Amino acid sequence: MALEGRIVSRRLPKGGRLIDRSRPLGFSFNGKEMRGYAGDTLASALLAKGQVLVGRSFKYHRPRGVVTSGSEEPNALVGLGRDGSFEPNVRATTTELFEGLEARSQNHWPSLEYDVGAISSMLSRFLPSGFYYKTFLWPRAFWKHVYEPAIRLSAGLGRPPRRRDADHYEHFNVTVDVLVIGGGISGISAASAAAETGADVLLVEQASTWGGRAPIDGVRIDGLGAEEWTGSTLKSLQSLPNVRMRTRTSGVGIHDHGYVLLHERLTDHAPDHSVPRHRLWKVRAGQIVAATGAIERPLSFPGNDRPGCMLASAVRDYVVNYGVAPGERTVIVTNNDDAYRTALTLREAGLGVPAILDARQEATGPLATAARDAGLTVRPGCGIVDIVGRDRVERVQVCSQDGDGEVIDEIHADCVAMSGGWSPAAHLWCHAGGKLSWNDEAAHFAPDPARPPTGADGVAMMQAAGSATGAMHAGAVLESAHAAGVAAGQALGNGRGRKHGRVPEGEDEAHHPMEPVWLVPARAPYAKRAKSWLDFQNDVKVSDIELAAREGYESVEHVKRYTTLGMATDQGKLSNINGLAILSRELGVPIEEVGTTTFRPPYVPVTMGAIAGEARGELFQPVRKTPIHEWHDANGAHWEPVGHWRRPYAYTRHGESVHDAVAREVLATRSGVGLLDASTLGKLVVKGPDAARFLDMLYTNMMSTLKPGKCRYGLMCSENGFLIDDGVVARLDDDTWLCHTTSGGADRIHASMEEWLQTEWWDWKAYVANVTEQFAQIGVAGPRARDVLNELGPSMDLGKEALPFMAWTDGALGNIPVRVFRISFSGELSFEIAAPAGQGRALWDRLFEAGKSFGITPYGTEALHVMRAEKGFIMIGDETDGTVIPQDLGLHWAISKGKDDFLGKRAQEREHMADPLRWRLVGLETLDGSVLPDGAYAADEGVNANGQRRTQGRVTSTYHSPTLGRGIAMGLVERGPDRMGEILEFSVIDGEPIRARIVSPVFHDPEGEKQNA
Amino acid sequence: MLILTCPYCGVRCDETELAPGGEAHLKRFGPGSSDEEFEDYLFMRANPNGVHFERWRHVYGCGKWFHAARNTVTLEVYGTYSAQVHAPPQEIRDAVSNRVPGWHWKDES
Amino acid sequence: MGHYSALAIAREAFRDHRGWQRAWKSPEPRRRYDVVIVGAGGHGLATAYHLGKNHGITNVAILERGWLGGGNTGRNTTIIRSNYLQDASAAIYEKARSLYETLSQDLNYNVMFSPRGVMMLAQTEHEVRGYRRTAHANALQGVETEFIEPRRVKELCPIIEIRGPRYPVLGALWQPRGGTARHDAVAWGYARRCSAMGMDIIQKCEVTGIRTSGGEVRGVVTTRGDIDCGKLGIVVAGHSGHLAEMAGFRLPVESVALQALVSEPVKPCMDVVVMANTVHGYMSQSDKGEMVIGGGADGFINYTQRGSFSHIEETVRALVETFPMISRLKMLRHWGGIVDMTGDRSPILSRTPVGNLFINCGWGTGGFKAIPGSGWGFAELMAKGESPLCADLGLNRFREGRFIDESVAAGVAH
Amino acid sequence: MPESVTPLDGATCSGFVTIKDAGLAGMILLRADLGDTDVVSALQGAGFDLPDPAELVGELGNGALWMSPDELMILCAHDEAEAIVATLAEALSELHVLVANVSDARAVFRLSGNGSAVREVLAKLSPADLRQAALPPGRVRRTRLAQVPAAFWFASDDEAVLICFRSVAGYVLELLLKVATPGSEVGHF
Repeated sequence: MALEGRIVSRRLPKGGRLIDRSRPLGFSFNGKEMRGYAGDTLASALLAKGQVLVGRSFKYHRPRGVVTSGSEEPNALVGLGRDGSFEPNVRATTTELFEGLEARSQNHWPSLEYDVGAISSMLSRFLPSGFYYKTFLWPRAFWKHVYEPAIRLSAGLGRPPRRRDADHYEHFNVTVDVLVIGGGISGISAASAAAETGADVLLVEQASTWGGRAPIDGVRIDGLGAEEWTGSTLKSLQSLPNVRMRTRTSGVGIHDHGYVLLHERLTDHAPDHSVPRHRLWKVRAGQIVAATGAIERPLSFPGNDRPGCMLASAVRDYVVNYGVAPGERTVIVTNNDDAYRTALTLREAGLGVPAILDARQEATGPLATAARDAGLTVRPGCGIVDIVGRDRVERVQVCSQDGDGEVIDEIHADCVAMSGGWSPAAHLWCHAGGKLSWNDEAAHFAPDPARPPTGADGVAMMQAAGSATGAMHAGAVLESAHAAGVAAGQALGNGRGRKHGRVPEGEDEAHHPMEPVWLVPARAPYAKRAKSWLDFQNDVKVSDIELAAREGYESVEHVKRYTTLGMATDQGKLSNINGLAILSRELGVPIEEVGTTTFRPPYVPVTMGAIAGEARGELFQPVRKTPIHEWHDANGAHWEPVGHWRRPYAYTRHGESVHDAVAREVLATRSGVGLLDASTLGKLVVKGPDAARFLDMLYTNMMSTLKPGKCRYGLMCSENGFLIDDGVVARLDDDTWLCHTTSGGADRIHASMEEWLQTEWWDWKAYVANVTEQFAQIGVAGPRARDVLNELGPSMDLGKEALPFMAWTDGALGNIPVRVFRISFSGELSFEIAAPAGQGRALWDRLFEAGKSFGITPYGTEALHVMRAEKGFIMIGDETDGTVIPQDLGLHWAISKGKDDFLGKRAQEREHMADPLRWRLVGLETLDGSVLPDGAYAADEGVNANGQRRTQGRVTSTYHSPTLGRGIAMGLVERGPDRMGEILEFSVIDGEPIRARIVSPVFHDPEGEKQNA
Repeated sequence: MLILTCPYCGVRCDETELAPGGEAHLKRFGPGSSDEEFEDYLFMRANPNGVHFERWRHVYGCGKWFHAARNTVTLEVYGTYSAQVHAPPQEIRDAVSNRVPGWHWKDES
Repeated sequence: MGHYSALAIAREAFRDHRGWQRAWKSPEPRRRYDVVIVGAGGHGLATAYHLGKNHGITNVAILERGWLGGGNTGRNTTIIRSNYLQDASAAIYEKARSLYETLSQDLNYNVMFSPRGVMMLAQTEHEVRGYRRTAHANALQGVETEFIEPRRVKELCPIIEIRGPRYPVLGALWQPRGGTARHDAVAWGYARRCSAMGMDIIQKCEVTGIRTSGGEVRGVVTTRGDIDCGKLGIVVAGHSGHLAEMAGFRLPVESVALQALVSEPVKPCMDVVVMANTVHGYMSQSDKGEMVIGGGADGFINYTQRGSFSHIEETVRALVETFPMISRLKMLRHWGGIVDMTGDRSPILSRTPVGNLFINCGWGTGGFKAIPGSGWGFAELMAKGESPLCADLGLNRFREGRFIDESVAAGVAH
Repeated sequence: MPESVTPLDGATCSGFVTIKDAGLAGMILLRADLGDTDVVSALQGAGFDLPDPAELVGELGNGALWMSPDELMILCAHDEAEAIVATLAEALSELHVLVANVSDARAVFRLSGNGSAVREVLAKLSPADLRQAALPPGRVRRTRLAQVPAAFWFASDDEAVLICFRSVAGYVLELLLKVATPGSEVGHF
């Protein structure tokens, strides 16, 4: 072994099937410069540098080392990158090394080696599971100010990012016949079989390479080495037009009806901000094959959380894949044969294996025999009773498995390879409702083919394949995978009756049965059980599960929540089954009755940015723009979102406040002429022999009696009686009406019209067309409005007689075909002009030009609102809030008495709707001329049964009226219209109440002389 | 994430192309109905653990409302059909009965 | 039952924690109880607790189909606030909030109520007006809230992007004494006290029928035998309709999936709860360091406890926009609960057409925060036949048109 | 008369596909009983064939697009729309129909490049099944594009026509550009 500085290199002189020794890469860990090779993971590169200590645990801040070689890693989480590329809690075991990678360890202060928080480890006897429920109770204020902040600081793992994400993300939707998740030999074999049926197949693998574990485990298929077989099979798959394959793509969530989320990482291995960092695939699969493999379980022995204790398979992976020796002398501790492969691998690499401690009384399978033949010491019936060493394994204390932990031997070692057996990675199977069954022999939960997740048609939408089914031998693995592929293809009606290709024949060594050993040693005393870790990240030990069970937290969900077992970032991938086994033992019920907690998506954590996809910044939500949007933007518009529309709230001139701009716009309009972009108003054409009848149902007032050429203001209520929209309706001809809706209401009201026509009155002959976007609409309002229009359209007679108030006409203005409505929301002489949207901007420009000599002033929504309030016109959303009926607003005149029925009529007959004490619309005038606060309530005498102050009214709209030079308001007041002249007190938060008189809501031009001019 | 086939345009719709619309086959009660009838119509809803008839609108498509027979526990879809009917058609009832032995439409005994 | 304290922990530490007793007993059901509560979630347990504590009724059984606290109590985002607009809502939620303040001490179980403050962002002019109105209403209701300016929002929660670009923060409705609590602990704490008062919590006991005669309830049929009762309270959230059907009446309720998610844990970076209703999402940071995130509900009936991923997507999108720093955090887990939505989205705490049978349901997306107040009011209703807290929340309001509509002030109510 | 302008105002831009304003397009909305032979013959009289459900006959500028069981979109030249509306209204005057010129209500894009690349760009934004077999040229899909409604069809193997509402033209353009970023090709179709 070469020495590099003070660090001993653990890189083996040869080997490492995934690394390229010709391509060294520089990276840093906690500021220390290091080098690894292309093909390394961050974990393998760190291990190669002898960096055993990589982090601290969550609760006790205990030293932590790499345990696994995959996405189930609970310990080796680092902060990666910096600034806009910083990401916390990144698994070193799945992070591909790249030049310049910067990683920092987490959850310690001041440093990884010397962490103050580790004091909690010494106090751990005072901090059993759930300790926080039993203490911190007094003094009460201390929880918020002392205890909680302290707990929060010591909890949490990585640092939160500070900067805006420098990367972007995207989504991709695809429909496929068969989706195969997992690119090991099972997935490849299943994909081949499915492809042979003629199905479209998508095969995905989370790692950057194909083949999974088989090449490491020495599997042979059809006489070839697994690697060779994988290579040639992939090649033939690639040549098929119906197969697509993708690496670095994890299957993260199975949802109902074959909806699957895949998380593809495009640039994590080679950062590049110019292309998307991740791609979230939303797959609609006819059938899903889960070839997700199996996850090795740790063994629960005292001291098993010491850095240097690793899964046996991971130890093997580091040697074979990366040419890295996790230890010089590795003790194997196991309850099954698979770990012997690790011993043999280490031996072959020239590394020390001082002992194989096998908890079984007998170890006579072919692998054990091979180990003995290789000269290794196998010690059946033995386990580990403690690990000596501070921040890493130094010595292993051996005990007899069936004893209470007496030390029978002590072995110098720097690594422990542990194996508690394998659990199928059945998470995806469960996401959408698939059930598991317990297999006693293999001691694991596996997908129950009789209770699969089902799709839209009610039948199985998923097949498990390979080790994910619980099959642990190459032969059985390939057989199940092939069968799953065929079944998936056939379930979709592909390749039925066709002859299917041969099942690849797999060979590996037979196994001696594993033995479900859940605790080492079997009769470990409390002190030892309190040192036997189940969940390495959350610091949950055997004793914690026992305590929970004793205290009555018997349901598996209770145990999980009480102890936090399985709630760490690996979501229990390592700890789940071991914990269940301890619980089952404690409760004295079989493990299958204990059950599992619910597996929830995602299988591996998914970046939030990837979920948000492209919808960020300007693309966060659609912005709807009118044809005149650019003009507003160039002319000082202060924008207001109205639904997805943007409307100018006011146009500010330089140095002018928004408030001043609004006042200027109001006064200019009232005294001269104003210009409003009203294009956002909804425009719905309703036509047909039954259109009149239909509109009479929709509006509270009568639309059937409206004459062609005329307009009428109408109200719409929900079937529940409440006012939902208002607008002007124009009758275009005998059987055609044009209904204007509020800006936010167009789509809603259009949908509602279609709903009634399609689902209730489907025999009525009426068609609706939403022509909102076909037209730009411009309001010209003010005493000089007609003058402006006359400039542009001398041919149009817009005089009082030809076009009286509430009439409309077609014509041309400035050579643009228009429809002119004489309607007014400002109370002024006002025209609304609709033109084809493509000419909307031209019309605006011409009106603006023509109006210049009259001082024409564009005005925004706020001036519009002020002017309508001065006129006492209600505004949907201000005077209404979903609880207000038209009767409350004094709109009786717009509610037809002559109609048998309209939407909302029956509802308005209910007891509470007819209550004379309902709050009704009035005007409010402050005695001192000030502006009432928005939403203020008028208090009444006394309190109600719940001690709340009684109220008798509230402000619905309140403005400073530039026209009147004082505050004006509208409000809803109990019996309001009967109380004209009364003075109410409106309460003000932290201030003196404001006194206001109840008056008519019409403050300006009550006779309507101006709008009728 | 449901898939429902729009019976009008034949498109297998992603759930995000659709808008749900609650219980199907409600009978409207207007003026002249009792308080109880009106309350029932507006608020009382079948909320079964199992077979449910419901309304959907193909809002990001042809814009049409349609009905679906769906299981609220397994999410199995027995079929989709026209919105212009007062009760599920026979073939939909048969499709449900085939999958849910013993089930019958509420008007049948 | 032993008393919980730091001293007790120290004592147990020196005897390997062998002395801890069961938090609640696990008895066999008896033949008859004065009161049977169906549903051992937060609301059912709190009802039982207040029946005992406030009304001296302890001959009570709480029946649970699965495991106690296993429904929405253990699946929500744990937000506690009472800044509601309508009097009836503000009354019961504020009662609940104030009871939460001393709940740990009352129950001798640390429910970790953390009054860190809740803010609801105003991101449109309409929302500004709505929240100002709510602040005015709250002042008269005795609920401490205020409308705060954007600068204050940023001070209280530096990770918010208040400048938009799409929806700049225009202010917020701030309730300084709102916060969060540990949801499971609320159920466990109540269960422990109920058990200590002699009540029977019977888990894995499904009610399969309700026996009535002469228009009055007589008892329930369960998978563990028949149980007679003087009064029956149904407190089963999403499954209310099913139970009501057994008793022969209908409810204005639909059960839909509501989802939530958490990120991987990070060090503290957010000391308040933030709700952004314009963009539909809310977020807080748990004591473990996870960002706890919730959003909208599905629009169709669904009993799977899974929702549609599109809602997760919509929520995350909204929060990445509001809190850009979460873009590089990872979603660790998402899940769903079945919530019962009423016609006006406000709860029902009511007598029913069946004598001595009471129903507490319809909490929709907002039940956790109400648990102590709901228990207080519903216990009073069951014990006395009426309760001011429940007076406006009766079933009859749908017939009379007396709705309690909270959507007035906010797009979503949580 | 001032020229009509499209919301995209002639924009052309390129990522790994080219995104182009298709220019002014005449569109006429027809709501009618499409099974009524009088409707069909009136259409034919005006020079348009009835498309099958979810299909298009003809092309942009001259064709008919199936929108729903009782709705067609007639495609014609922008400046002919009014005349065709008048012709149709006249021919159908005895029937219950609604004819409206909606030529200015929408934005039309042409997406061109390698055919599978065009499909990829759409697949990044729409949940529709974009496999060749599911959406061959001539088939129309009305669907969701990110957060707005849209319709598209393949005019040829290598070119798609995409229609959305006018007000969101800018949003859709930005979206398309974003997902067509060179280097983000998927290589799936």
